[in-house]
Amino acid sequence: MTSETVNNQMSEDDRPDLELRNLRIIEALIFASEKPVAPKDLQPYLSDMANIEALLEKLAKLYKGRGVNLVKRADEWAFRTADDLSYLLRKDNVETRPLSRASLETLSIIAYHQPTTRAEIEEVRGVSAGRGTLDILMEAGWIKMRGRRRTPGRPVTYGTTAEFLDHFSLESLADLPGLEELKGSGLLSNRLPSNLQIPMPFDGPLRDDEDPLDEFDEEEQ
Amino acid sequence: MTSETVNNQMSEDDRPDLELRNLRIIEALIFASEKPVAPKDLQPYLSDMANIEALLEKLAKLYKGRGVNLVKRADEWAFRTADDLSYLLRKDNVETRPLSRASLETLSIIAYHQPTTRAEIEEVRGVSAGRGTLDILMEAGWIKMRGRRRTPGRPVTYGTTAEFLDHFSLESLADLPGLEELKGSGLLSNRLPSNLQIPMPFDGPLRDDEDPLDEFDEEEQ
Amino acid sequence: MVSDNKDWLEQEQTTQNDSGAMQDSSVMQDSSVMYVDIEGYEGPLDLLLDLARKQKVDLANISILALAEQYLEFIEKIRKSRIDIAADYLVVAAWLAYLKSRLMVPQAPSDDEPSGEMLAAMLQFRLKRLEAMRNAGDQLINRARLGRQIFARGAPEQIIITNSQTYEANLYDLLKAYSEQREKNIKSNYAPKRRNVWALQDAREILQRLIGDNMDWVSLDNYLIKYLAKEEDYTTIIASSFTASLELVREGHVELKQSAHFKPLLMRRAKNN
Repeated sequence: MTSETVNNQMSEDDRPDLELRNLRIIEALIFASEKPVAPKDLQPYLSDMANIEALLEKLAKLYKGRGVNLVKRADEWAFRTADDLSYLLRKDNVETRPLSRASLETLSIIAYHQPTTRAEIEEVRGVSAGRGTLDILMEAGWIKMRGRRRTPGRPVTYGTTAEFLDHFSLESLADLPGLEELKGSGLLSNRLPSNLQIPMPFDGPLRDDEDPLDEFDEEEQ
Repeated sequence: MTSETVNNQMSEDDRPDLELRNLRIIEALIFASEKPVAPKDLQPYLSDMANIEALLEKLAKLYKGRGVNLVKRADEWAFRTADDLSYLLRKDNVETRPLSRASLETLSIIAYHQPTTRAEIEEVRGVSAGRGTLDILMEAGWIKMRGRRRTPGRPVTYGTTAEFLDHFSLESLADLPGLEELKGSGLLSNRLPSNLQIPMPFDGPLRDDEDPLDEFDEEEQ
Repeated sequence: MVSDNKDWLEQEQTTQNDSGAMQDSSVMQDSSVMYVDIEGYEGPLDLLLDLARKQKVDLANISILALAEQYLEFIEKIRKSRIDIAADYLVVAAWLAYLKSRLMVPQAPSDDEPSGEMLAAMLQFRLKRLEAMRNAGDQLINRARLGRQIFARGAPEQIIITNSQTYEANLYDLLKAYSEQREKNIKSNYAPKRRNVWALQDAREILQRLIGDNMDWVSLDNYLIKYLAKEEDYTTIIASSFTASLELVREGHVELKQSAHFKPLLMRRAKNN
């Protein structure tokens, strides 16, 4: 990239400023790299006479005893947490996965339309909900079964949980932006029919048209 | 998990071994993370009497002049490659979607005038905000809805995020380029300069004339 | 004071024609039509700023009167060539025509309306502010940015310092997912009709922009009609802007007054707003 045009009559060792510069560059490149870095990949960035191996050893020494070490793995170099601190990383080794599109859509409908039934969710989404989406949302702790709607079939009603509010930093459901806000932020287009409404979500106690869940519901799910 | 069972009769300052240990832990935790880390997230790993801010400052000093620096972004800390090496590390092929002029203009208005409303942004630009300016900026994670202004209509107020600071290498809003000059020229005001107080961009907690995002949504729907 | 704006327009005409010719030769066939890429502007203020820059003086020293005339002439030419112009541009034309009249007619002592100088200063301020914000944006985007010149740890090690959430989603994604679904459903059975009517919302926004920061009485209806209306639209414009202004009064945004029946309707921004 940028080539060093230093007239390198002297050995590197006699040029502490150059050495420092090389060390800094190596440090930055290895830090920013997604994979361990081979010395030859560092070459183009360094001054012509740089002794890469020596520089790497020097840098490794500098990091020795620190919280992070520069380590060599099969001729390639990487920064790693010091062995004796690796417990820090094991502490909470939970994998964080982004919510799937389908789950996100389902969650958003439940959030706005609650208390709502599976059939109602499917009506808004226009596709039938796989069993998996509701399960995932329950597992995440973001939705719960509230009760049963007093209509034929007695479908289960769903609503969001306190963890849901917590995760999305909402103080209450009222914090969900309304129609005008969604339009104002550009999320909804302004060319919507005037009769489009966004329901007022409700997570209070069971409503008149809801019955409590009975004991078999858990298994049924 | 592993709790420090140090009998802390002495002050931390008298325990260089403890301090070193704390420094190493902070180093490891921040180094391992891609995103800035809040001091409160470090707390549980450190000894009870640790002065986190002082330790962070010390670590930052240690890394000063190196290829990788410990930097402060809003109130969080992260390791980042040194900015004087930026010309060397420059990656031009990461161009995702270049920011449109409208979006960039909107972003700078929000950054310098925050907290600000959509109507105020439109007033500065002299044109109504099309779809895809505010929401692109929200999608990028650079701006967020803060609250509602206590004026008729209770418009939503927008402000910048911590990611915004991180992305543009700003420690705080006070580092916005040209801020002092703009302040001096009165151009951050909504009105023609008079003897009015000149507002400064502000991303702290809700102000007196802002309400949290709530209540009104209910009435609206 | 305004003698040179004609030169500028002619000059503009030829250069615009040149660039038009490169893009589309059919435009050239009618060489009397000025080729204007109004799409290239980010709204009327942007156009004004561009015109102001062509005065080649510091924004603090531009002639606002000349600028207003250049703008009006510009809009007039485009309208003659029957190019559709967004309402935003016409609103500003209306305002500038008003400004021009205030600047050219001496102010009577009893006059309640703002002085031309005051309006001109306001416009100048807005141009300066827009330019400042634009420059600030350029400076921002040219900073060393994360992921381009400044880098985070390339291979972060998996630790969860915060809580152990199994799934990640943010509020923005949630709102976006919801909006998209609601909108998708509508599109399937809703085809908006194109009506030649000023929506109340449009009228409202236009009025608000027109009134802007004015703390003094402004009479706008004449200008609105002259610049915004084709003859067949008079009714809807008057109806919508009148209704919208009432709404704005009710919400406390503006005040209205009329000295007698059929006198012009004056409005201004409400004092305590």
